[in-house]
Amino acid sequence: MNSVNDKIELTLPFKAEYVSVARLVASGVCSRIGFDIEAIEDIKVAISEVCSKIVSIGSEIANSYTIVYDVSENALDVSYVCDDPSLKCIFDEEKDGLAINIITALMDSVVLCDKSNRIISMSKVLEGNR
Amino acid sequence: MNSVNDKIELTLPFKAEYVSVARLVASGVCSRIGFDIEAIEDIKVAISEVCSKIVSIGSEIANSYTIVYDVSENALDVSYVCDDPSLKCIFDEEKDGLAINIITALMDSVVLCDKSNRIISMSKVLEGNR
Amino acid sequence: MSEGLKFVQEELNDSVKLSLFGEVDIYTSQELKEKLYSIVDNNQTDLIIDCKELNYIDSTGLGIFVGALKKTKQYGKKIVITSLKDNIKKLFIITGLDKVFVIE
Amino acid sequence: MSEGLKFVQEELNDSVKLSLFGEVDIYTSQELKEKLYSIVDNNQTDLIIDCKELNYIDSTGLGIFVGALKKTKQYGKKIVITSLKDNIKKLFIITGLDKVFVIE
Ligand SMILES: Nc1ncnc2c1ncn2[C@@H]1O[C@H](COP(=O)(O)OP(=O)(O)O)[C@@H](O)[C@H]1O
Ligand SMILES: Nc1ncnc2c1ncn2[C@@H]1O[C@H](COP(=O)(O)OP(=O)(O)O)[C@@H](O)[C@H]1O
Repeated sequence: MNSVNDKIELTLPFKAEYVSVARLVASGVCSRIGFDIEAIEDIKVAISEVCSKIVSIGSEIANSYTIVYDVSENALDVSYVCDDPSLKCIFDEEKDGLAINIITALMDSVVLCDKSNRIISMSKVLEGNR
Repeated sequence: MNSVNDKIELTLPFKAEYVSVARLVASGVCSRIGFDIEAIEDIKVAISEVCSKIVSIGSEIANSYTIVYDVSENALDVSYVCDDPSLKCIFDEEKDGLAINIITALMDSVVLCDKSNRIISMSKVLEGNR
Repeated sequence: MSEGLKFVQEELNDSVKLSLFGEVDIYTSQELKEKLYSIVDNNQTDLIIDCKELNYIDSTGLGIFVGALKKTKQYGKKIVITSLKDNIKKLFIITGLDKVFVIE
Repeated sequence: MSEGLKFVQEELNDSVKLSLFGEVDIYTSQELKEKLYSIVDNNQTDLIIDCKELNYIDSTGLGIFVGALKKTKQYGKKIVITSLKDNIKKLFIITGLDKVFVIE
């Protein structure tokens, strides 16, 4: 993880209709960091893929999940946290081939099965700072 | 407050550059509720006015403040919470005339000095449900 | 603002053209699935999906395109995808789906 | 996406026209203030603020317009605000500032 300057958190219900809100926050945060439009589109897709997966599974014990956008000078780290430990390691190589392909291609680093309390974490660095 | 179906929370640092993120979330949430474009613009302005005021004051003890968007079938309730109690009752009739005017005109109900743990709360009801 | 998804459907000589407007994500994907599958089953012609005004799609939507393609092939027909924006064409390339669909 | 704020400045016969593009909020307001105040002080002419491409403004921005107006009046000149979008014109009406500026 890069040295973090600002932390933005978005907490959403497990509902498909709010996944687009995670994309909107991504747009706003990324344009502040200085990502170009192409990189912003990539980040939006990656964030959305993870939200879709989380929402499609849902939770019996938690009402919401949280997306943490950690902003540093030249990078965005995104991680997902939830009180429900059953949401760890939710991506399945077999069933989620398309999504895993897309996320790993679009982001610079991806941890789909994080050992910490994060469900998933991933990051993208500004072009020219990689 | 209206009976709440969904709760979306956005936590932001005390920085002017992220106030636009609060507006983006407002857009996304409000379009889901079914507000028309004019109402969405109004809500964005009101939310932004409060964020600007909070950011302009800042906090010595807290790193962030949280905007809670409570979605019910035909209304949006927005409230602001922060660990710093000095952020209560921050609007000044004298100095913030323009902002207070705007917020109270655009929203259906506004509590600028909330007695609960909320800093400020306000709501807007869908046209036709008022 | 969240855009949702809208469709415009045109019956051409030997094919049906479906234009997509807005965003395909997990929220709007069910509508897309129903729309595509009903066109394929009812018409049994080639299907042209015009993506000029498609601003966003993710794996949920791509998976539905693949499902529709399988159905189309049962009838010996094909799916042609036109006017993809660069950010979306990129997803077809990443997933190898640019070789599965006819992309124009 | 966050749009930020951009300016285009034109020197006309007896006035300066400043076109605003994007959003005026607490983040971009300092730029607006510096721009407006420097135009007013350097030119001492009427100022036309074109808001055709201004998508958003709040009290921070309106307060700056008022500050610029006070400066302009010191030089015996006026500010004309043109092409306001409906949602923004509404804010001028709410605050009574529609009677303070010349709005066209
Ligand atoms: N490159 C490919 N070529 C052909 N079919 C593919 C390709 N990638 C995925 N598919 C098919 O697309 C469908 C959906 O993909 P899948 O990996 O299950 O993603 P998801 O479950 O996230 O929608 C599956 O039927 C899969 O076989
Ligand atoms: N209707 C009005 N007509 C003229 N000036 C106004 C009006 N409303 C506010 N102002 C002036 O605009 C400036 C900024 O307004 P203010 O109420 O201080 O808002 P804020 O502090 O939130 O920017 C002040 O100088 C105030 O006197």
